[in-house]
Amino acid sequence: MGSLPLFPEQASTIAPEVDHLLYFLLAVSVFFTLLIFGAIFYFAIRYRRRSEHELPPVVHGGLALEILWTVIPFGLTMVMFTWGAEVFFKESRPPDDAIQIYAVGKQWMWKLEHLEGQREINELHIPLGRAVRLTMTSEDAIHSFFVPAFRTKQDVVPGRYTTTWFQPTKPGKYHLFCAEYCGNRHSGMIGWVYVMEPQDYQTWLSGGAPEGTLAENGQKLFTQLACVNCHKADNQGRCPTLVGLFGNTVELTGGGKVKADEAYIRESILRPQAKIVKGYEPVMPTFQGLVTEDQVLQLVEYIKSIGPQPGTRAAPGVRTP
Amino acid sequence: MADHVDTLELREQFDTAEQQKDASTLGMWIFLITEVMFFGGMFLAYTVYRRAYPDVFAIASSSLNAVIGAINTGVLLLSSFTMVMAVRAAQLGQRKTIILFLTLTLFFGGMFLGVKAYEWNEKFQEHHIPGQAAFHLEGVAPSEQGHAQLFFSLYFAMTGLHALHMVIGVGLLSFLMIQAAKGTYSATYFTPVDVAGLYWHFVDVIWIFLFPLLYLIDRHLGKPL
Amino acid sequence: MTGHIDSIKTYVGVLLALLILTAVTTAVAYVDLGPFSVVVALTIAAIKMLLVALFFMHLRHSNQLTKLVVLGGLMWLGILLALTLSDFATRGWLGVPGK
Amino acid sequence: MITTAAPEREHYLNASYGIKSWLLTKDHKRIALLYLATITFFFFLGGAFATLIRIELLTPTGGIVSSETYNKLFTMHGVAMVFFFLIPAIPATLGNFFLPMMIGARDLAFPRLNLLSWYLLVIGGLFALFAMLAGGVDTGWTFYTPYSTTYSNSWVIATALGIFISGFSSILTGLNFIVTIHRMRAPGMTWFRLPLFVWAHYATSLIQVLGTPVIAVTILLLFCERVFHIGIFDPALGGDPVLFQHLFWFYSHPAVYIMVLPAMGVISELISVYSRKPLFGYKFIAFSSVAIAVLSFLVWGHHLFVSGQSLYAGLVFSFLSYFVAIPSAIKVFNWTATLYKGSISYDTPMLYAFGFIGLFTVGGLTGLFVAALGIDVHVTDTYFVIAHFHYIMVGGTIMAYLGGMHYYWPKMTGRMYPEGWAKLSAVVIFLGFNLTFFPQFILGYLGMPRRYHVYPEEFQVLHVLSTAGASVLAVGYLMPMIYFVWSLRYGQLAPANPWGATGLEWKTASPPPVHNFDEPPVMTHEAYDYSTVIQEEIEVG
Repeated sequence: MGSLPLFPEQASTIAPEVDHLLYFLLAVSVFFTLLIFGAIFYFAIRYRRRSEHELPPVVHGGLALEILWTVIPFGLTMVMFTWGAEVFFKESRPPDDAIQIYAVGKQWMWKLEHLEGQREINELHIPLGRAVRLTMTSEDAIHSFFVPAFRTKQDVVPGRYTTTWFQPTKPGKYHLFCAEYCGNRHSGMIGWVYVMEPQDYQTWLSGGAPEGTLAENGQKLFTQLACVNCHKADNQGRCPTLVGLFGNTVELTGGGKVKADEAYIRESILRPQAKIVKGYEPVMPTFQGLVTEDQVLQLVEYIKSIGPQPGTRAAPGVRTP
Repeated sequence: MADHVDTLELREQFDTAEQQKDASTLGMWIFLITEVMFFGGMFLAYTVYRRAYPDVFAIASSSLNAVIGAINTGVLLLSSFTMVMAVRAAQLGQRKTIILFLTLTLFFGGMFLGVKAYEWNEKFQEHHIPGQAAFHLEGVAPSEQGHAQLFFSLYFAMTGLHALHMVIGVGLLSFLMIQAAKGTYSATYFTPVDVAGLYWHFVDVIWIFLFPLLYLIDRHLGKPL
Repeated sequence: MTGHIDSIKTYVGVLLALLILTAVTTAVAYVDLGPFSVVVALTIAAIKMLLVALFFMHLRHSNQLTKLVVLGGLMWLGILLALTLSDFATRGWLGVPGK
Repeated sequence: MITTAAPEREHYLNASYGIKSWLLTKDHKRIALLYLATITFFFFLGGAFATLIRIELLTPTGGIVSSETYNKLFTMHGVAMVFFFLIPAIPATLGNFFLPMMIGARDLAFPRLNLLSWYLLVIGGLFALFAMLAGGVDTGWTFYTPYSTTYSNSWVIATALGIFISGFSSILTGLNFIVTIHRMRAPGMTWFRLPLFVWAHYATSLIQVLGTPVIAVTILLLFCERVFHIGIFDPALGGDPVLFQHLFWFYSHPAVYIMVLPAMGVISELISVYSRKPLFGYKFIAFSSVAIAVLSFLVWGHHLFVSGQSLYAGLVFSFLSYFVAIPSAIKVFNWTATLYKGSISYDTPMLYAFGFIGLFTVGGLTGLFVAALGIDVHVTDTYFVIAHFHYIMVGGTIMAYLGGMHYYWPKMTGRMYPEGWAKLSAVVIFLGFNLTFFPQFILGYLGMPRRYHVYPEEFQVLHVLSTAGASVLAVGYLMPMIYFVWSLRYGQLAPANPWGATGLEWKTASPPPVHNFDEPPVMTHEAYDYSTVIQEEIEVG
């Protein structure tokens, strides 16, 4: 079963402020809950029906009481509103000296790109004590960048940039969740935010992870671009499977055949409407402008690697989708 | 228990014909308010996107033929006039006049739908149908074609739903014609005609707003008529 | 409601007014009024709506409840438009993308 | 069919027999029973989905169903419960049955429209059911674009059409109620002599009529975007997915008041009858219902605080959201004040009323948490919000619905339910409910996101508690099904006024005749004047 935490860690400058507001609201709520529960139990027992034809005195109401329990709750709610708004202003405006990092939400991964060139997937390394500002967008559905320990959450909307910021106050490893339902592996779109001592962060920054092989990058791109969504290995998706495709001839709607060589694959990525495989709908979106040329090469390389190989398994290190 | 007679003039759940008439009229007005909110959702989308992409909306709006639109609006106003004359005839119990004006209303309604069909066909020729790969609006950059599609999505959604309401109206009026011919309506019982009239005038009011908002955006920019 | 029957003259007058206003709104659209063109177009449309509602839909002779229902409906449409635009109109005021 | 042992007195159940007498009935009482059957089916369908969800969440890795199936489970749980149970629940059953009787009318203003409303709900339900059986829909009951229009390849269209059609059932019922209350009150039945049940349904009908059409057009636009690719909300064309959320929540927040206002109406009746006292501040409770109906349309933006809505709109909506909390607080205080110096009996409906007030208070107060901008950023889309709205929907509406069903069962069927079993199931439901949903507040603040079927290990203990609670709750809900059906055959015969209530509906036989009253009723006394009832009881002896 493991541990049973009952309260989240406070790991950012805004966390204590949110929690103080929470304590205030908890206090008000506990007070009124006890008041109502207490009144009900007391009245229910004190004024229980004693005889079948008992007729209690008629009380129609009292204006004073009505005004009392309108003004007091209204006053309390206004305090809650102003305090909540103040915290919200702080949560919305990143300081000017914050570290700029870009985040791209994609079906089912977080891509984080540091200005220094580091690219991370589902992981974010940041230094202690420095404000970090994330400018985010989505490449497909709506996601939401949520770090409970920092008390911050911000939806990531396709076609627009949204911003969130936080200043970590405790080194450590904190959960990163996607908080807006985005499809099949929404609950898999999670990761970690590593808050490191400033000097460790510098060494990490200069280290930089080496790029993988073309096929590996292609395979990663293949999943990243959600090609796996439709081009399923078992041919169940809405599009033709690409396993064993490379080098064979393909029948097109409206007759005509074409050899599945690099040119065909490249054209199908950038202008999918040009040639449609027989029996399939032209549903594939164009990736024109979405993928750079070298990325297309990575994809081609990957599709080659899952093409028909004389007797050998798929290239080592490459999982079939 | 006095068993309650259940006739057209006085349904069993009502006590007086006046009560029944008030109930039907109130019921139709409340239904018209639900229709206001129904079209309201699309007016909201129109407002948001026109604010966001005013220029593209102006060019797209100029691609519509404003004169035909104006004439069509006139036709619909005429049908409203004949409808109210039919209601007036029903109030006076003049059976022949009801049928005359209902026929005229149906005629103008049909004319409006005919012109609408013509306009849509014209849009089809000019490849202004949103969602089609062949969509293209002249005078708009390729990257803006999407915004133009937004205009035409709204154009077809709003005029399409308006036309659907017209078709329902035509159905209603035809039913009234048959009933009127059978002499169902008299000076004491004409609620269905009155209520159908309210519906028809409402559909006209929707078009009164649709016409300027869709057809007449910044016409002064001198784009082709 | 049933008691009052309007004269044909009233209806014809209202019809003519509506047709004229349609012509006016079409013509005015070709005049460069800048931001006011929307205001003018909507005002004319509102006048036409009032004409149809008051005369053709007999709102003039209707009881208070019916008038209240009409007013309520238009107010709710106003709520939908105004509060949604409170979002779209104030985007970017904070200078932070997305807020 | 149900026969009473007493000499054969004609009433609405034995007036006619056969399928046609039910499927083509114009009697608001029979239509209410048709609705009762329909929504009970969907309640247990939705409940089944909920049980599977809770079982799946027992373990952090959630091995029982795949993620795709889990996504369909919570979506179908939401759709079945919200659109096919909670929204029709009290208005369509108790409202349909008792509203005409309470105002002394023979039927609703438009009986055939009422039957059409039931058919619309059934047809809509069949569409949704087809979608569930054919493969399910995995967009969440909120259908957010662009996932629902572009990326989901599940039965979105069939479900959306189902909701679109059942929406008109809600609109037409609202319209029917408003016209009935305005035009068909018995002589002497002034507005301030109306039972508060009627006021609550008047307010609910206002929301149904003004809000539902907006979700209808939203679904239509979603349909056009998904099928014809005309993109109103499609970001690729420059559309804005947040506009969909505005249109969706413009209806869906007032919809939560469609679900809870009728429950408040039932509670007003129960509190008054079982403390045998007129309600404290009748006018305040009546006007707070209408105030809730109006203010509920100004607050929907609190669902969009982190969705890309501008900061200043967030301020406006947070401020207005606190306004809508005040009338609910007034109601709770007035109910509690009614108990003061009353003559309180602990029949089952009163237990449900106590449960309602307690749980609705917790639900309402946690609403203040999510309305505060600062806290909502952290808790939105987490289990905190799930707990908040279940406290109001399950703790509130379903408790009141069961309370109302027990209270009106004698009048509807002429049979008394077994008091002992009923009390037991009320307590089981109260305990099971709290064990299910209170841990979710803690889970939510810890950061457990909603709609996750795989979660970090440290959340498991709380999830296990919640699942344990859910199984207790399931038992609690099954018990009434059993003893209600049992009571139809073996239950005690119910007198005309078993609870000593003052409403006109209790001044006619149980079950009532086809035209409700033997002679047209006249309202002669103020609302909730128990002196008149006690007098009769003493005379009858």
